[in-house]
Amino acid sequence: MSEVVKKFLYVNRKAPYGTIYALEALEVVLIGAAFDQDVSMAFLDDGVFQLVKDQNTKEIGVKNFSPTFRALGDYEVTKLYVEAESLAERGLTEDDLQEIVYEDEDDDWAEKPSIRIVSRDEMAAVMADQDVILSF
Amino acid sequence: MSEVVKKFLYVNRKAPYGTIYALEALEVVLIGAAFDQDVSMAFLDDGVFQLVKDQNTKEIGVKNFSPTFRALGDYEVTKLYVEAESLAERGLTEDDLQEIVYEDEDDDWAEKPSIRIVSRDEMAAVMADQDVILSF
Amino acid sequence: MKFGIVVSEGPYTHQASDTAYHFAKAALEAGHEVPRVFFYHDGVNVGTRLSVPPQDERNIQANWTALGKAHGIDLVICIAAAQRRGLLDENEASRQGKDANNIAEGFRISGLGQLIEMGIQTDRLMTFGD
Amino acid sequence: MKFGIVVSEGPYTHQASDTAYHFAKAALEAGHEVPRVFFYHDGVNVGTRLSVPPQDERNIQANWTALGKAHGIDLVICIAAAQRRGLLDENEASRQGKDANNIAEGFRISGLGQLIEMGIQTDRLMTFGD
Amino acid sequence: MSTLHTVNKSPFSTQTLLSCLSHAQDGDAVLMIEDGVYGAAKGTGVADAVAAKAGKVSIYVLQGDMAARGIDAARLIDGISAVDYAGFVRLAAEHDRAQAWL
Amino acid sequence: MSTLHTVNKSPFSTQTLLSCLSHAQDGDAVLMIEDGVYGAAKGTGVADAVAAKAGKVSIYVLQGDMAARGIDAARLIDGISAVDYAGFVRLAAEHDRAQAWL
Repeated sequence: MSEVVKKFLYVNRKAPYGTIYALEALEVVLIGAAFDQDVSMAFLDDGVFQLVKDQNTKEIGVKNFSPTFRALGDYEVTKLYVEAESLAERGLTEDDLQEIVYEDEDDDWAEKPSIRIVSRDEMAAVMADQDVILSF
Repeated sequence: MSEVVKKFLYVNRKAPYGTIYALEALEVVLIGAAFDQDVSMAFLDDGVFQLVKDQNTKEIGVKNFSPTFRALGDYEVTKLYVEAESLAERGLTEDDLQEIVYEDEDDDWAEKPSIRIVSRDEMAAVMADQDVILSF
Repeated sequence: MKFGIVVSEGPYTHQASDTAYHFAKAALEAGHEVPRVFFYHDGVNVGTRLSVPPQDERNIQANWTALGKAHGIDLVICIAAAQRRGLLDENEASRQGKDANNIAEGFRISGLGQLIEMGIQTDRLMTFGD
Repeated sequence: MKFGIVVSEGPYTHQASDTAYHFAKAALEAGHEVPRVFFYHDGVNVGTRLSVPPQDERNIQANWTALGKAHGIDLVICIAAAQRRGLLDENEASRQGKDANNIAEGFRISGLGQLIEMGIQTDRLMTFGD
Repeated sequence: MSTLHTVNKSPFSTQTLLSCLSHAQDGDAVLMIEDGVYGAAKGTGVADAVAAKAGKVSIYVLQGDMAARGIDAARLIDGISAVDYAGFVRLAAEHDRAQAWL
Repeated sequence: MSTLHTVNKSPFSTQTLLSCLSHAQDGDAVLMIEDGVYGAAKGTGVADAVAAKAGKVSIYVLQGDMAARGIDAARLIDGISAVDYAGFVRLAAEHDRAQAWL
């Protein structure tokens, strides 16, 4: 595809299921993976709810798309930044989130965590380091 | 039409123009006037912005529907409750709102104000006194 | 008891039309009546027959059409909201000089008066929106 | 400079598609390029030819069609978002076994790859949504 | 005479829940649905405001929406009860009117 | 290297403006558009938070959206400037990237 490599950040600030943005953001990320760009995802504000484990959508009749996050590593999407302050305000810790890992090809395919808990200031720095920011 | 007279309250909590809810709420109120029910409108939270005077939508290319509020009296919609606390938080006073009046047929067609500034507790009491609440 | 239901948001984008559907179904199962559902604002988009949701997702339009048919629910799409958003039946399409229509089976297009009438004639009016 | 534009909300319901239109127009007037506008989420509904806005209101679809034509803008509707919401062209309608289509002149339906490509090939990506 | 209030927005994103709680009358019921269910969990930035109102109004949360969002019943603020869609219908029937805080 | 942030929500309804301001870097610009313009007025419940940031980031408000909502230029917080759509385009071109706070 393209020779250009840009830094793409997908910013997720909304909760899943109440609106479709979280699901349709994930669809963009999966398609975008084919373009060999430098991809990161940011989860802040209500976006951190997308990663909460044990989601069960049976009663509301809507597809549970949360397992898809665990497949991101296979698409070489391995940087999922999650804001600590957003978690804390929502009464959540890292233990409440799904475990999401990837195999690092530069380190003998060692399994490593994709989720990186960062402070608000660190999140701001991640945002300021991008070429293209897609907001959902 | 119907013999039944119910108390209908139209609750407006959203600002105009950013979304269509304020305009489409007004369309319901105008149609509803033909049904001879006991109609009130509530403006609270960002809904109070709908009544601000001197709206000029020329540059954004969207129709300015704020003059329609002044026609409500002709449709016998004469009770526009506006929450004082919502105004204060937004730096507004009654003087920032349009003047909206109606002619009181029970008082020799004397011109009277349709806007009634009420406290949050009074607004809650208005809400609790209704048969049908339509939210926008 | 008679429940009137207002759906104010479009399908898939917001959960409102799903919640309204589950509420209507539960009300009917409990022996209540749901004489009419009124689709307003983006809710009118629930009534398009042209949607093709992914195979592993619910079909919101088909769910409403089936529920309406099974229980004789009057599924009314607001004409003013529908015109802005491009939801037409055959009659409206011909009246507006449009070459196609997209309304789904079981839905009909009518005026806002149907919403007020629903408020008058039902015991409870429930709104699902954003 | 090249601007890529994303429109994420439907017409009339949110102001996003209006703001995007005014931004695109101003960018072109300032001598910039707008090679593509990508309609995603409810933004796909901007591209229906079946809408009939009130006569004293702007026609959002017609505005985009005209701007696109005048400046050769590629107006792309996301296929995945469009399928869920019932926005089809002739090809998609036949592929999905639907008896009608509703896409407006000047718009085309394509994949999400067009959004990523726009991000790569333009200097600034602007998103208008809710 | 009492009201069933429904709230469908996250209390961390919008002011909707707080506005609802400040208008609910003693004896009313508040039902959290859709993204509104996040307001029912313990230990959050809004939990104190919710708990303070829980004595005066009855607060419920919709079971299916809770489960979808991974909120375990053990995490509910004391005094908040989960209901299913049938329970939602019962609440709507028991109260004299419904008010949706959109 | 700097960012143009756009905010299109009322700061009285949602947390969007506050979240944007807490992530904007010194030297960035924040442009209030659509319902976001309400954040530019003096004397409101959020004006202090906005004014406190106005020294570190440049804050702008979209003229057409202000006028539509009846906000007079005299009511703007000190240091906030109004721009038209052409000014919006200039801001987008001058900064290295745009981030929409939706």
